[in-house]
Amino acid sequence: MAVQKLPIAKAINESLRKALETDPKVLVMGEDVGKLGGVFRVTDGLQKDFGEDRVIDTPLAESGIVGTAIGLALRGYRPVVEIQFDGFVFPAYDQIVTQLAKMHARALGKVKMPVVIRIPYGGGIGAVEHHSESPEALFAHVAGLKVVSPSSPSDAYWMMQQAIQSDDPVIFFEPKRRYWDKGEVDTDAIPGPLHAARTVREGSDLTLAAYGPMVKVCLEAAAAAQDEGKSLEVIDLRSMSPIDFDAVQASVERTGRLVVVHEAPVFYGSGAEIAARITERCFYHLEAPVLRVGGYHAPYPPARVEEEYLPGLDRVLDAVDRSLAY
Amino acid sequence: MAVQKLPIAKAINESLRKALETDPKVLVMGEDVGKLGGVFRVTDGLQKDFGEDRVIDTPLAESGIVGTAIGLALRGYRPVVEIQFDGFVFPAYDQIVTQLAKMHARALGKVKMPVVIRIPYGGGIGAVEHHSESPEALFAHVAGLKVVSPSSPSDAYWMMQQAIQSDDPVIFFEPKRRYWDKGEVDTDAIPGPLHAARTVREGSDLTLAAYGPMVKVCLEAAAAAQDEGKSLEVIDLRSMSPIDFDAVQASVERTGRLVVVHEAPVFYGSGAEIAARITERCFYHLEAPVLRVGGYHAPYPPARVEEEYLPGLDRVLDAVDRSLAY
Amino acid sequence: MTVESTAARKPRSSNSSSGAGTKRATAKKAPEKKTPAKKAAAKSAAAKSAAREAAPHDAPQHDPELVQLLTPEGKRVEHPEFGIDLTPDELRGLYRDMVLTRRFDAEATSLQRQGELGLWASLLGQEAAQIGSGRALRDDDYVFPTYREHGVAWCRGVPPENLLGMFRGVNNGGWDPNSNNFHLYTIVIGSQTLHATGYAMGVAKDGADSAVIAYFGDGASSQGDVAESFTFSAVYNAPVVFFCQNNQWAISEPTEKQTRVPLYQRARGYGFPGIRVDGNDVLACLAVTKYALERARSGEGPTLVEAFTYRMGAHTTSDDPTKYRRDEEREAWEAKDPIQRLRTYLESEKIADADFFAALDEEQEALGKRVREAVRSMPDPDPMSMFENVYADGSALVDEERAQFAAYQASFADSPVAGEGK
Amino acid sequence: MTVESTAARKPRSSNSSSGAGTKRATAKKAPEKKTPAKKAAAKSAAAKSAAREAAPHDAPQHDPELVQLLTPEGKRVEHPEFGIDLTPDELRGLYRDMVLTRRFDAEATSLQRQGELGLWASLLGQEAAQIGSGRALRDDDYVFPTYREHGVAWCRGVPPENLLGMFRGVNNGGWDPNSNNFHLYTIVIGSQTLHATGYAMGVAKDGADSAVIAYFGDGASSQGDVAESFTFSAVYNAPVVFFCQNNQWAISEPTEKQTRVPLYQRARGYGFPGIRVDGNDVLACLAVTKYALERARSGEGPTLVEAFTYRMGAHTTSDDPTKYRRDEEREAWEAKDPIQRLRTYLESEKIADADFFAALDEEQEALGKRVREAVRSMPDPDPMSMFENVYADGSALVDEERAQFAAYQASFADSPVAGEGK
Ligand SMILES: Cc1ncc(C[n+]2csc(CCOP(=O)(O)OP(=O)(O)O)c2C)c(N)n1
Ligand SMILES: Cc1ncc(C[n+]2csc(CCOP(=O)(O)OP(=O)(O)O)c2C)c(N)n1
Ligand SMILES: [Mg+2]
Ligand SMILES: [Mg+2]
Repeated sequence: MAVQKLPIAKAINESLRKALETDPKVLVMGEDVGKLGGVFRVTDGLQKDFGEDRVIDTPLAESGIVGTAIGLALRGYRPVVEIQFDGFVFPAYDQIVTQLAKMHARALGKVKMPVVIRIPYGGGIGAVEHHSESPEALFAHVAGLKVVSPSSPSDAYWMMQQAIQSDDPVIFFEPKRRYWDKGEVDTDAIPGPLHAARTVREGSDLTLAAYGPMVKVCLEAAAAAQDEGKSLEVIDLRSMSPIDFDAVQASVERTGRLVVVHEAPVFYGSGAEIAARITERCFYHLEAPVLRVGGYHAPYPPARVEEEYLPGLDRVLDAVDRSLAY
Repeated sequence: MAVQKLPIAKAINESLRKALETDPKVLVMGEDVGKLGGVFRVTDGLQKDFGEDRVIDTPLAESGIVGTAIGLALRGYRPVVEIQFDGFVFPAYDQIVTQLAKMHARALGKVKMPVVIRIPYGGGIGAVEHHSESPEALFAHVAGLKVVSPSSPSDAYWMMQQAIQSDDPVIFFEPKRRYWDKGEVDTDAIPGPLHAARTVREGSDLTLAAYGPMVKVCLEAAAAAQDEGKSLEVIDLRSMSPIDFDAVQASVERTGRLVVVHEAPVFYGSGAEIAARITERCFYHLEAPVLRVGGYHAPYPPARVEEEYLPGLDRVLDAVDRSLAY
Repeated sequence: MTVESTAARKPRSSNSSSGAGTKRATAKKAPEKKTPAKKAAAKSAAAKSAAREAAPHDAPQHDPELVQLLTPEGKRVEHPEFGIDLTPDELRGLYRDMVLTRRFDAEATSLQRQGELGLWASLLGQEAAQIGSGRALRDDDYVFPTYREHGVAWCRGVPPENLLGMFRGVNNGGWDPNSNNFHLYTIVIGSQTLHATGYAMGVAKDGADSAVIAYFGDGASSQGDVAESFTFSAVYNAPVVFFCQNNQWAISEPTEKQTRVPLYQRARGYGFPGIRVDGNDVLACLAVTKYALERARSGEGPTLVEAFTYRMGAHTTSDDPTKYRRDEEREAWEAKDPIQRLRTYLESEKIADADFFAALDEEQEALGKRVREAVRSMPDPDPMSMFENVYADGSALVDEERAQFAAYQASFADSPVAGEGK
Repeated sequence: MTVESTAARKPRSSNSSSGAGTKRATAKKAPEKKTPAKKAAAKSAAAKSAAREAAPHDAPQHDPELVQLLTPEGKRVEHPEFGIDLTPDELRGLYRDMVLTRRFDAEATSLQRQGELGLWASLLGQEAAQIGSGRALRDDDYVFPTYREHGVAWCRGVPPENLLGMFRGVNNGGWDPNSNNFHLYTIVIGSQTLHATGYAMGVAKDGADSAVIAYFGDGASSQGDVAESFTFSAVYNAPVVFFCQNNQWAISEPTEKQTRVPLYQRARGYGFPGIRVDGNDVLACLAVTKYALERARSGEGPTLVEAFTYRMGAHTTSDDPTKYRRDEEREAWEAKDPIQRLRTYLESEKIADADFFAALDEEQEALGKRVREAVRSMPDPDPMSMFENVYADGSALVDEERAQFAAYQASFADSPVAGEGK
């Protein structure tokens, strides 16, 4: 009844709709979010139903979008901001890092910053420059921000609900190449905590940890590995800040091996933090060093080579083999 | 003769002067770099001697400063840009990340981006908000940028020379609380490579790796530890991107233990990358997990608690003890 | 829909639940609200008289003058301030440029449909703005384009096929900017205006009398970077022309979402002139741009040119304009087509004959063919090229990753499956 | 040095090695260059006539009018557009506000010298701009200050000692913004203008008739964020007043490094009015700000007010203005002191008598004492407070680090040395 089969984009759309319906303080704002419904149609139909005062086409200026969202939050609104593509968040970076992230602490808790920043991110869609990046580490390093990414329609729906309900700023990374992947969404469910990881496949030989678009790749890798007799556990981290280290630790204590997979460059990426912290927590459990599979230290390449840049099944399995070889 | 005893600020000043003298294409630009000589006097006297066309007071707009520096570089100039304080680099972040870092690759090598961005960084000077931060990880994660930090007057002089000579953009983090620390500078020396780490103290029980302002803390910790009979090796990384992993690996292969120290928050900080990579390289050599000492996941605190936030002697020694306890 | 239509201005009262206008103005010009709002304003002595510095928005709205030298009907008209005197050859040249640019653009659009390009940003409708301004340039001038300046690229002599590389996905910029003094396409909106300003500061430092031109759109006018480029160029008196193609739309947003007064007026508050030109009139665009470039050359600093034009097509091939704009608007602009009006003029003045048009048709076909062939034969990049040009001076990190990648690739040498799963 | 002096404009010739002016204009107004530059400009037909939209910079430079109601000599004058009618009580109140604000400021400066504060940013000289605008506000209006609006804070009823916390280093903002509708000090230049705009958008959405005021400096006018706040506020017709205190300096940079035309003119190009007011005239600042606030309330959208004033002291206690400006400049401005001129007026008009001034002197002393004592008794924060308020909803990561820190602190419990080395 309340269970529908939806693609991720539509699940987010439904979640925004629900929030707009439930709380008159919720606003949706960004470039082209109105009539067009966003370049990915994630906000499709919302302006029509909630009006231009609640679903707001903004001037083309990301710092202005986030800066005014902060002001709106100070006035009691709960803006959900869309950044059109990952590569276009940087003009807003100053407002996000120096203002949005720090305002609550600066005010000694007297003001809250319930702002969600939605960013379609990641590659694999054959796009031009700036449309395929994974800048999550650049936000996760900054205290005061929470950083999450769903990998399924159900999480897309519920994590968006929770992000909007959160009194903290949440950077909500949407795996754009999975926008059209379908899955069941139970809009009556009782969701788990926003920042908890989830074991999406159980296994005993090695743990794969990923989030967003890479969860699917890891599940495929685990399926392929099974054919070769290897039992891989797959953890969907869901949150890059904070990270549910307890869940990863518990898994690694059983498997003894961890491979972290993300699209972002490995160098200074989230895999580094996970490797460092899990190695500290599981020093005597690890049979192999934590290995990382991710992007290279190079600008995201042109579309016709992106498949070589992005972690895929083979590169994950290669890392699995290297880990198991220890 | 060519050896002078100089504080770090003056060593950078001399290095800029040398560059302005030697290469007519070198420019110095930023807020208050002219008559005032910068808020730390690092550019003192340069405008007087080289004129307003080469030492340029800019409008108060960091994106504009970096953006026009990119244009000047395209025209064949070699701008050395000053950002007044660490916390004020973010308005320029978009230009740095999406333009400066990627221009050379975007042009398939046809254009070069010899731009140095000087950023006085770090805490410990009792300053107000935004004046004490260590955002190096936010630049090191970005391909196309090089990120360095000197810890001594000699390095300050020579690394600045090399940064200006580099055809790549270099983010040059200046340890502001060490600006007045004196040391010998040999302006006739032949410097080593810009991105090589340097062992600043030899030891056998454990390796401390640091850069910029934390090198001094580590040296003091090593001296204190010696009294307790512990022999610590101290490596000054000097470069946060790339990182001289070979040097760290060689040391850790001997000592079996590594503690990384930086002021920046530990979470997603440079220590994570070093821990991850060194654990991978030295898996069988490590007697203990790589430990990290750094800032907390919190906004840089008000000055009257900053000493508790900043890694100091005691916190380093605490980590050393914990490592040795494995 | 024109930029002059005012943004909605509802007077607010404390009891009303409706907020200040975020409503997009309708196509018709909203009548100026003359009655003072209920609340106090009118009562205060100060408010009784209009502020001297009141915005044009508040002042009686006389239509901002559009510099025009050739009417939509193809009639040559004079403008009191901007004149131009062109030879028949030059006039035919401008026509040829526009026609070939449009043909190239159409070819690219169809190559995208055929899957040869991943995306295409068409300049359809903006040929006059681009060819007029592009032909105003000297060789030693320098151009900073957005991603849509295919016509300007044409004027600079950039081989058209080179523009397609990034849209095909084989590179992120397929030409040497210094070969034609035409910088790479810039996708991050507004960034290039600062590069242009910096470059112009360098030109001035060199004592050269070249000029720089920065292209940007109506949407881009909202970016802080564009404002900062106005500030820097004014303060340093940099020889730069800001050429804004106001094509009425930033993807789905009409210009009212970026400004409530005509964009050319923006410049004045930064201390330099702004001129609005009929962006579908190639002669006017040429004349006005030449004027602005001469100002730059002679040390008078920046100028903003707003070319009032129209994006006839979709934003890009990924866009669906039926979601947000009416056909009638496009149709109204078709009557102002930049190519047709010049053709009418050339024909009525007998500057070009049937042979000329026939030869041009052939040239079009040849260009289309050349572009098609060039695109189809563009090889995919070598994967190893990912690691090239990250740094000019090299990097140990890149070397390490390149070596790992090479080893990984080599590990598939004997395996039948060499690709990556998805 | 005034903002009207033009930025240097050297005509460039291709042989000259000197670039376009980056030279700071001298204090004297440079004569306008009337002779055309050697190069082609003058030859082009277009250049023969001045562009209609030429900048005021190029137009004959008539002194932009400064709204003034009280001359530096303390004479009350009328302004054709802005009038004000105040009771003796109100006039004495403004005087008192300015005097006490200055006293508080002086106290803070000396507390910094005594090591009680790490830094202080003095408002000396800007009292009229701040008190005039601050007293124009209603309780339900909302203020977004920079870091120097101590006078405005005073008008809002923020206890002055609360302003000192961040300068002492015990917090990063020591008051609840919503208690007095006075937002926290913002150090990153220009950011708050966007917050103000967003807040004002919210006010409009709520249908309230409150207004919002954003303070910023002449230096800040160059930041992209400020330009974006102009764009957003104009497009959404937000009820916000942009109050720019042009105190002639951004640390060591004179206003010519930010603009070559008067700053109030900036607004027009965004579609709303800009007004320049004598920033040392508290009556004029009050009248003009009231006018701008009423515009906001009644749905007419944003206004830019440029208060032309002077930073009498150093930028902050860390600054040494002798490095970059001459004493004479300061002395010239002393003659325009905002407090003295109102005192002259009050005395000459017999609005205040010796008793009033004597009582105020006592009040000053009491305020000084209260501030000194409050500061000296401000405790250092508990180190554990670092971990508070990072998140409203808490965070496992912060909890983990807090626990580690607590354990680490506890490990010193029996050790004699509890601090950190440096
Ligand atoms: C910083 C940034 N934000 C968003 C985008 C996405 N985007 C690409 S084009 C465009 C609209 C640009 O409109 P305009 O400046 O009028 O130029 P036009 O496309 O009409 O030529 C947007 C929002 C971008 N490229 N860069
Ligand atoms: C983004 C940013 N860049 C640089 C600084 C350093 N800084 C602090 S105050 C200041 C000058 C501000 O001048 P103005 O806006 O005129 O204000 P005033 O200090 O004169 O009141 C500068 C450059 C900063 N705080 N923020
Ligand atoms: Mg447009
Ligand atoms: Mg100032």
